[in-house]
Amino acid sequence: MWEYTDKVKEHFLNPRNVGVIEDADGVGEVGSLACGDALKLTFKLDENERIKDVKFQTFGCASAIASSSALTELLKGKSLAEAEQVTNDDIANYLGGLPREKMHCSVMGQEALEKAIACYRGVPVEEKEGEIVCECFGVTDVEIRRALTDHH
Amino acid sequence: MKTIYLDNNATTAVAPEVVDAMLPCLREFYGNPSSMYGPARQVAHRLEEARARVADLLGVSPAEIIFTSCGTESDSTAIWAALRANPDKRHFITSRVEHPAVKNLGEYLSRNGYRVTFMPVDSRGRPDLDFFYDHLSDDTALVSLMWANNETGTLFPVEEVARQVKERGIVFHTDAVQAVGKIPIRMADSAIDMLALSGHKLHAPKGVGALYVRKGTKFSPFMIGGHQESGRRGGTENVASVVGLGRAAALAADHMEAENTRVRQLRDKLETELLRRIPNAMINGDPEHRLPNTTNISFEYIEGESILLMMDELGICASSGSACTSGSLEPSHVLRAMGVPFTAAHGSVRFSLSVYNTEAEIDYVIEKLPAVIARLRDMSPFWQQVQTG
Amino acid sequence: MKTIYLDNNATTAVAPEVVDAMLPCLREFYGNPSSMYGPARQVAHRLEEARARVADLLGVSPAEIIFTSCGTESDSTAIWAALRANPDKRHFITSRVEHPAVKNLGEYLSRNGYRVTFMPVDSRGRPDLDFFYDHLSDDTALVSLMWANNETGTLFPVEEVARQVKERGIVFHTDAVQAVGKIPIRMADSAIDMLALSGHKLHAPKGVGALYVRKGTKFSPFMIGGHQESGRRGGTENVASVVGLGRAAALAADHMEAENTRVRQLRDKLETELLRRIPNAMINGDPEHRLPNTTNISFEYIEGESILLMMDELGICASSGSACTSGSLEPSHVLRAMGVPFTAAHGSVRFSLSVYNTEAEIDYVIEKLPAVIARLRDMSPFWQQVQTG
Ligand SMILES: Cc1ncc(COP(=O)(O)O)c(C=O)c1O
Ligand SMILES: Cc1ncc(COP(=O)(O)O)c(C=O)c1O
Ligand code: FES
Ligand code: FES
Repeated sequence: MWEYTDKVKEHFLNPRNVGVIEDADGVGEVGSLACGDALKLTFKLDENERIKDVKFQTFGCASAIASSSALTELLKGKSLAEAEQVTNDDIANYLGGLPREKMHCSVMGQEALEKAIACYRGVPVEEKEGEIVCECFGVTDVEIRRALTDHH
Repeated sequence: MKTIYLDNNATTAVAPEVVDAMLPCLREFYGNPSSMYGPARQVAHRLEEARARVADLLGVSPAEIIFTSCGTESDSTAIWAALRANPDKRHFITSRVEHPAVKNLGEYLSRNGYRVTFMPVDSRGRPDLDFFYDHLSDDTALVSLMWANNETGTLFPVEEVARQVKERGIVFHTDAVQAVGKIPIRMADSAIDMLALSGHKLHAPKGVGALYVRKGTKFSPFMIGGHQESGRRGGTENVASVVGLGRAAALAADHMEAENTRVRQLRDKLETELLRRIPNAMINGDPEHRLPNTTNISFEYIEGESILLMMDELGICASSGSACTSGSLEPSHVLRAMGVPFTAAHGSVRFSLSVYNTEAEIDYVIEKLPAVIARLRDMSPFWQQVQTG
Repeated sequence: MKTIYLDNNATTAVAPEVVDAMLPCLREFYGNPSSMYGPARQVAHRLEEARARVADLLGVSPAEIIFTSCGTESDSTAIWAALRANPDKRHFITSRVEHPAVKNLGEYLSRNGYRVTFMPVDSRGRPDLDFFYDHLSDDTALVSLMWANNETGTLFPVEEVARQVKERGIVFHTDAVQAVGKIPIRMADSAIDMLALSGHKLHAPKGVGALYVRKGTKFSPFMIGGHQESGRRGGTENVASVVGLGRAAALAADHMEAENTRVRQLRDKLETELLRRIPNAMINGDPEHRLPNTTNISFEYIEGESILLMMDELGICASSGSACTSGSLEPSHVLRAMGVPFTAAHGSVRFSLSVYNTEAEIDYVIEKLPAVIARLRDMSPFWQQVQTG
């Protein structure tokens, strides 16, 4: 059993910056539907390369949602260089701490941010086709994409 | 805010009558039931009265009931008793969807000199009986199959299987922790040798259970110690809780009809209405052979812990097979054994009712839950993909 | 008739403060401590508070406390944990005067592939430490010695022995069921690896116990099941009783001084006066190293059950090591191990006091008992023989 801080609860119940920026400068996606946690982060920069707007979508537990919300709040107004310094510990601290078992949910935020910045800079992020991404269900990333597109 | 408690497969509220029955044993009747003197003899008396009531609920004789500290201990006791009493046989069969009390002990045994077979189930959680019968052998000491699954409520045909198993001289144990008190059980003309139950699933307190051991079954104690429970379970008896369990057993008999009519109707209403109002939702388990109080519903593309916590804000208590809610960070082994797709397994929610639930409570859940699901789906990267996809 | 309860080593009255602490957990706080939602989190909170209080009584950290269902389970857990964690070693040493929780498990192990040594004691119940150290070997996985004997109150020098044992890399467990709450125990700088206690010996209810496991001790669970107690003990926690044990632990700390001054004085008065007024009576056990609340007195040439039942008529509760009072029809293995002559063993009576006893009660026993003994001796053929010599 884990205890959440009031701040975690508040960000979970009233998450800031939910959604997708359509013409985003950077997009980062991590996690998978198979494993039960995933995060999509999009941001828009102003003329000084500062983060003007940032939005997230999260599939996951209360910590994952609160961490995503916290991350977007931390990022607003930061330059890319400053944003790069944001770690999962910063996210956890912003929320007044996370249960030990839930720290990985904040790591997801940091990883999505790295990917989004790499995306903006045009650095290719390697993605192996058919990689096993989920031990419990033995699912590959290809199958996950198929699960989503074939559904309807 | 009023609490709407729909997590009765996790634990139940102690019935007020049960608390009342326990109190004297926590106050004046504190003696050790093994002692000689007058005040302690009254304690022993209450203990035996409780044993008779539990025996009545199962339709067995009081001497066939051993009190234990929980369902887990009852299961361990049964399994070790059968294995120790049949030291030449080294094979144990159980299923892939057992509670950890049996599953984890099975895994321990498979690492420690036993051959253990875990029977698979189909997508509705129904047992693969052909596989099961094929795997019985002369080396099989024991079969342990749960009567009712705690996560989905699916019922195994244990009475029928027990008859087949008994013909081959193999001991049959059933973990009936979720079945006792919810469906009528008459052990007298059954072929089941041992049956485990736990008090806190039927409105007795936590920390007391019982094991039925059919007369004549070879037995070797698990809790080795003093001569309590006719030498079958050492340790000073948990008198107050045992007396509570006795009272709860009598209440369960009284409530059996309501459980299978009114509670079943409430469960059906909850299930039907939620499925009608919420898209991409599906039932996990066997809708036909199922406990009357349980429904396990998957809400695709969202995650169970978030659903539980948003329901908590509304005062609604339920549970989930999601990885994120478990200490182990793995999704429910039951849903995985059933092959529930990952899109659904993570967003599973179990609602389990009791006779204390009202129709107004169920209506409240039906009214509030669709918005919770919609809100979480709005945040989910996958839902949008599916919608636009 | 008022009951004078002098059988506190058998079980104790639940303290009213303990009942008060338990009641909310039998009523509104019924949730499962493993659950996610708000009401259940309060239950988990109370559980952890209780753990901290038990840890405080022993001077250890809460993470080192595992809750169990009784002293017997704590002993079984410790012994199996050490044996399973050291599978290459097949030797276990204990003593001849252990409680059945350890003694009978030792006998079971000696029939099932282990070499088991039972250390003898002298006529006062003192350990034969030379024998003990001589029998330690590279094959010894575990030593289990009781801290205080339940029948005589004799204390073993477990802290000193544990230091010697630890030097050889052997696990040391102590059954401290009778010691905890009666004598001060500080585990922090001790060499003891595991320690068993039972709630109902210190004014908590029956059916709850705890095991201290020193941080870093290799452990393998006895009660295999769910992930409760950090994966060290499966089974839904007995919340109300655990909370009661927490309260009782705090009370025990408060009463520790009274136990070792006022209770000790009452016990000494009872013992001195009975020995002064009744001929052919003698103390069993080590008068020097002994629990403050216990005296075990043999009244030669008469039989314990008769004494107990005559005392019962006077409202006095005590117990006996006589064969006739035990289920097994054998006199106390403790007195036999001490070589207490049979003329004395059969007429042994154990008086065990608590802080709830008053001087008036003790005076009443001192006044009434001599006539009881005289009356039974008048009926005894042996007494007459001895008298006429
Ligand atoms: C020394 C000792 N060890 C173990 C036990 C067993 O405790 P429980 O009855 O709680 O299992 C007792 C009491 O009966 C005891 O006196
Ligand atoms: C099917 C089943 N078996 C065993 C148990 C274990 O019962 P207890 O928690 O009383 O040990 C439970 C409940 O948790 C259960 O649902
Ligand atoms: S759910 Fe994907 S690894 Fe467990
Ligand atoms: S997203 Fe699964 S634990 Fe947080």
